[in-house]
Amino acid sequence: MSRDDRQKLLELRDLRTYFDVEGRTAKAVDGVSFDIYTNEVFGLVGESGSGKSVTSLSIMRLIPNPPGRIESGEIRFRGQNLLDLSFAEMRKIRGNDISMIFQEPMTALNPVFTIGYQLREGIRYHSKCSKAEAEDRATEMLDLVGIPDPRRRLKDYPHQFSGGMRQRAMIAMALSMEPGLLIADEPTTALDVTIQAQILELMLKVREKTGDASILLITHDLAVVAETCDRVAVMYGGKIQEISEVKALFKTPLHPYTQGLLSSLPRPDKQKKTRLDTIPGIVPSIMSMPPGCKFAARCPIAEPRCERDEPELREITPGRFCRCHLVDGKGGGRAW
Amino acid sequence: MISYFVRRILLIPITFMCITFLVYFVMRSAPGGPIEQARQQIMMQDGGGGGGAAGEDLELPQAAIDQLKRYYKLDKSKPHGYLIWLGLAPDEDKGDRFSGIVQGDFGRSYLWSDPVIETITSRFPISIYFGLIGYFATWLVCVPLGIKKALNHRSMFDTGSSMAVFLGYSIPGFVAAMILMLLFSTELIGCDWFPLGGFRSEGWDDMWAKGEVWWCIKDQLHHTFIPIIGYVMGGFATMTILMKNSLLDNLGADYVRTAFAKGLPENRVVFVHALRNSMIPLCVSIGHAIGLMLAGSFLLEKTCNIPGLGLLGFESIVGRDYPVIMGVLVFAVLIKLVGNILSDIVLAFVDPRVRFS
Amino acid sequence: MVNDSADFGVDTLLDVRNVKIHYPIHGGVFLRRIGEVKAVDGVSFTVKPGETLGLVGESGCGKTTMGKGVIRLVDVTDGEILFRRKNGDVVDLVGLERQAMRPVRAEIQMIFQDPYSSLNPRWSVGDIIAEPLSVHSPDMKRAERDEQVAWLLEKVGLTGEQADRYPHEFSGGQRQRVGIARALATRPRMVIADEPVSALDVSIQAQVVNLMQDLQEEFGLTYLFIAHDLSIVEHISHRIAVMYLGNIVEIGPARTLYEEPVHPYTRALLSAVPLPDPSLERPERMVLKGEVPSPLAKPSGCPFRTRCPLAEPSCAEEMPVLQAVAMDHEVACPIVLRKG
Amino acid sequence: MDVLSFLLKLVVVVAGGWLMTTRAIPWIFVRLARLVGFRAKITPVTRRRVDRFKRIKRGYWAFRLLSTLFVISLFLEVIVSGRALVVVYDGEVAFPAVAEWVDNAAFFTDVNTFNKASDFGQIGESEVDYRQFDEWSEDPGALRSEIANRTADADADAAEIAASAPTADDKEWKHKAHQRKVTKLEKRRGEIETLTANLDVFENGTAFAVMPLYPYSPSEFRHEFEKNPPNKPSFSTGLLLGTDVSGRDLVPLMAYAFRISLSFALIVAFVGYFVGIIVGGVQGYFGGWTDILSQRFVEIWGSIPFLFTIMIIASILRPSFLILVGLLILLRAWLGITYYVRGEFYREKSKDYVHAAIASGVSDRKIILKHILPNSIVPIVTFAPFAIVGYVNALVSLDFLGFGLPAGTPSWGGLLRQGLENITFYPHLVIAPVVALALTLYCVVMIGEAVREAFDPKVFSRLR
Repeated sequence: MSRDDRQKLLELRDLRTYFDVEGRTAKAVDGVSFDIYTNEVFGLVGESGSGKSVTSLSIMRLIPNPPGRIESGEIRFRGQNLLDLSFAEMRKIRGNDISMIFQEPMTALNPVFTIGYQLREGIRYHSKCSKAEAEDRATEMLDLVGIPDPRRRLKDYPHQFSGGMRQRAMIAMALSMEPGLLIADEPTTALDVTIQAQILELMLKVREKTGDASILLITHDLAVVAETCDRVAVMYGGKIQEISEVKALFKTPLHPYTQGLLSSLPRPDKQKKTRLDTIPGIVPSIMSMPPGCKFAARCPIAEPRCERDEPELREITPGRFCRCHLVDGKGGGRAW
Repeated sequence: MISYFVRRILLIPITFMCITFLVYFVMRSAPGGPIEQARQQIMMQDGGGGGGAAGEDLELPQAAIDQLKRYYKLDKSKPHGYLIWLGLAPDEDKGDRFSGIVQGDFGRSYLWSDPVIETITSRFPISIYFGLIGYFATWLVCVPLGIKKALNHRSMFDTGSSMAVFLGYSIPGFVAAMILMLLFSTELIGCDWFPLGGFRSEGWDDMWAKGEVWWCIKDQLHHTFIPIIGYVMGGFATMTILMKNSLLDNLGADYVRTAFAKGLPENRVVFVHALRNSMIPLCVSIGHAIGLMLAGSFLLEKTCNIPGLGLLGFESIVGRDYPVIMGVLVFAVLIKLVGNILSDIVLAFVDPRVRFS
Repeated sequence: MVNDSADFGVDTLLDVRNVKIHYPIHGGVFLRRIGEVKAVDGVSFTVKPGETLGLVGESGCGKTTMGKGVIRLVDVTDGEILFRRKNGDVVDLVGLERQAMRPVRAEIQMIFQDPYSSLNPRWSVGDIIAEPLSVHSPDMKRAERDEQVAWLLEKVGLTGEQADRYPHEFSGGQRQRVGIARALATRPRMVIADEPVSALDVSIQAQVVNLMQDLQEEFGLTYLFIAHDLSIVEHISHRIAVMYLGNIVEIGPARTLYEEPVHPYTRALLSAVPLPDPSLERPERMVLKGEVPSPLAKPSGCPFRTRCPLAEPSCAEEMPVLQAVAMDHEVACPIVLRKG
Repeated sequence: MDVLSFLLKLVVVVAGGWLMTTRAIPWIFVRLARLVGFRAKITPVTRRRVDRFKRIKRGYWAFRLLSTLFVISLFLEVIVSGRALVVVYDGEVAFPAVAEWVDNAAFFTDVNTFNKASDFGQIGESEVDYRQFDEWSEDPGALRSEIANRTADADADAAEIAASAPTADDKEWKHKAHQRKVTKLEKRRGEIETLTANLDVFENGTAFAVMPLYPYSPSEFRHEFEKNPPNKPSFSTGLLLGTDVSGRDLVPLMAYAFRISLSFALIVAFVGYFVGIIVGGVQGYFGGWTDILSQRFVEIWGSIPFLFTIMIIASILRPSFLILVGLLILLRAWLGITYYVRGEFYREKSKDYVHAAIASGVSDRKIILKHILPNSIVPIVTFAPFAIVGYVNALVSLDFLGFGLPAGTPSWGGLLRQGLENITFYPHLVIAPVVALALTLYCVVMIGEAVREAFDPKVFSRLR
């Protein structure tokens, strides 16, 4: 299926989300644009402070205000700009058309209500069904996410669940209304590898069963992206640096940052290197971003103009975008 | 969890004995005990207070002193006397029966010669009346105010009401009652609306007997108003700020974001999810409030001349009425200990996470 | 000094023998001891000078507790931890009194996971690095100490001028460098690195790993490298021990363990690790059922049997012991060994 | 002249207090801390908090105001007192107010503050009437008219005595009585002569006195008014706040009560925190059975109804200032903070920087003092102002009930007690202490709130 046959589910256009911190403005998300098609898993990778989580919260319009605000941009979901909606209309979208799961399964559930209550609550709010129907649906969802004895476990409180089970409950909650888009914000970061494998597998499996939601997977782990995503966007310094099909990205990363990131990962499957390749320097502070390319200071191939002028996000080859002055698409990408 | 509560309840008698023994010990060791008291009374009667130095032992016959000593168990060692008082050692005067606190025998008051237990139980409901109304009135004021302050954090309303709350914090309850009495019970500003202290008017019981129910209720409320404001003032600043901060903390919690992400409306998120959590520390305050109720009552009952347990305690100390002092102490300690456990029970009830261990 | 140092190999730096670390649990009306958490339950391994032993496992498997037990940050319930000091003496760290432990502490140091909480926020970086020096060489002159601090800072890739700054002025990776400098201040022989890079960004992880390798070469350090990230452990370690619920289930050379894992848990763990290469054809993923049981209610016999695809009734009967399958490679699973 | 000198004194007092508070005392504290072995160096974290505190204007100015007032109040003996700062009389020099200050400050020694009246141009063996001395030295005319009055009185008495002089046939007792009168008159004549002789000294300027800002002591009774005390406040009599039931001026009473209340609360809070931090720190750091047992003890101790117990003990002991401080510390002040410190020590102890210190072989004492304490003590600071409010109120309550400081000690609670008894007719006895108490505590609460805000700024981020 070529990508033009597919419908755009979510289109981000030049999204800017700023935070006012002690009289200064932190441009956490600074002009982010990308599209998510129906029925795809889209990865958004970046290091801490790159703005990936803020991007996802902006889509849900869950930016805490103050200090944060969505400055400008468009978030088109099925053609409708979410930023134009009233709060009441937005609420109909949240949990129903777009739902979200969070990083910390320990704190993301309300400790004083039962799992069942929290599951039913969303179901009843959106579908206006009876309590018994909601209960049945909740049981069904818990069963689907692989929690044994779901009807009894509905009566449990979150603290009686382990971390992995809580994340399962969160997934059940998020998918109970068969949303078009599931945003998963670092869903496995707090979990162990074996549990991470379970949860990732579950997410993909359950969305197929509930109605083929697209998934926006936010993570810092390139390996997770490689295993689960169809397409990926790499963020750095509040901006998208590269968008690509996953396979292409891992085969020939274009942006120097992506290249550096990939080569700095230890690869047990490859011949052992004595030393890892590194990206020198430190991640720039969100409070004081350089004017030019955000990566220029750490970039091995930076030229003087990189520090001065911000490069545009250009389509290098069809479907591949890169924000770099020095990538021309004719083999500019260095295969590693 | 059950073993936790069993442990707590087992600790009550231990705590109780430690405290009462401490006070018993202090009072037995102190000068000016009952013998001195009786001696002075006799001197007052005999010499009309004329030049009788307290040091002269001649005025009280040795036999009488011995009798008094025997009566007050001063001839026993302190631990022995304490055990008799507690009812864990036989009392010779009562035919070697065990008769003490454990059996509900608190002795007789020096001042009124009534059984202490009767005096206390007749006064206790009055303290409870003010304490409970005061506590619930505090809730009625603090919870809505705290919520509104939290939702309008750093607004004009928040800052302005904070000023008032802090003023309330810096004035103790009995002082506030005194100010109110000055303003509304005297002719100072021409608003002589409320009575100057007292629990009820003089003829209340007669009117009640006559069936003047409305008059009685009105009179009672009339007398209740100023002390209750005093009670509320005593705790409302702490509680309002606790409510506000607790709600603010919870509104920033992750689960609130989850609730919004489910598409719930703001009211539901704030008033169901966040509020339910932020009530936990307030509910736990109930035990402390019960303890404070009594501490506050010493001052407020003195100020407003309400014949409750606090005033009884005060009068008994002034009159060196040891059986009553000990009786009030027993009550105060028990109330406090029960209050602590009550707090734990409430906490276990409102917070499903709590598993005492 | 220990008497039985005879069987302490000449080429061994650290010999952990059947170490148990249990935490009592009190309960009931009178707070009696009603049970215990067996965080580490009979662990043995040796570390040679200059090598890196990786210790991997999921959270709650006892790997951090084991590391802290070696450096006596937690009390060891039972077992021996033999350590060869610089002067050649062999000491049992478990039996040492506080005072006697003190000089040994200069020779074993630790790097911590969280670069934020591992540096005292109220101390300048210079003071933080100088503290171990002031404990172990109290006679050192102020100027000399400052010189040492500056030298250490440069060794870990910072500058001497940064000694006056406070931790919050540094990024996570830089703080971790400070932590490493502090650990190196007393010139230890052995460094216990407790998840030193897992809190860092990907692009910073590689820097710190390289730094640690460089320092190992320069100072002849021996690492006990604790981590949950298998690929990093594999990269830095010479040998790897896999822990599950307080026991070592497999120990062997890094490469062997990665390429030919024997124990079913090791295999499951490895297959759960996502690889940063979508084009790679990977064998059937072995997703483990369920979760790690609570160490409070450890299963009888083999702790892994509740999730093990190969479990047999006999597994419940006794705790499997480590058995050699090859040179330097031991596995605690009789089923696998029997099946070959 | 009068107003001018008053203003001058006021400026000196305020400026002196300000300098002491903002410059001298911080300097001394830092020196002392360094002497004891603390770095007393402000870390950037603290710096940020202090800056944030300074930005909260209400709290910051309340702090400046209250600290300055308190520092000034430490020198009340030379500011509000019936004794002169300096008296010079014909070569005699004395500093009675200063001596009194030294006497009170150095309570362990006895400094002589007594100056005999006859040594300073006045009559009698009692203490100098400094206000009168000051009046005379400023305006010898006052002395002259005093002499004139006395002479006139004496003359009138002389005439009367002469008129009623007994004759020879009067009884002996009459003679004796007459003789007594004559002797008395002679003595008075002698006094007048002395005064007249002293007139010189006052006139040629070798006698002068500097009186404190407000020249009345809290222990003096102002009986110069016709009405029986209490006197209501009025401008015409110069009694700005009136007098209490025994006739003591309320202005010095308020001022001294301010000092007593605040120092009481500060000492209780400081010592209480000290003890509480030690107990809580030991519990939290060492844990185990030490912790369990001492926690039970703390729990039992905390169940003592402390107000009632202090009342009982006070009714027997009649406590002094120090005993009351001790009782409050013992029964209450150290308790609350132990829970907090214990928790804080538990939390800090499990942080890796402490583990790193242990792993480096740092001693327990150093870990507690140099690592954990500085990191856990800072939040404690935020409780201190509220604790101080509590202890001021505790003292007021005890004084109000009559179980506080010894009778006669200037105290707000004692005045409130008088006020309650006279609420209908003498409202000033309620209003004055209430206003003083409320203003003081309001400042403390403002400080507390600003400190809390500076250390732990709460944010409300709205989601919708």
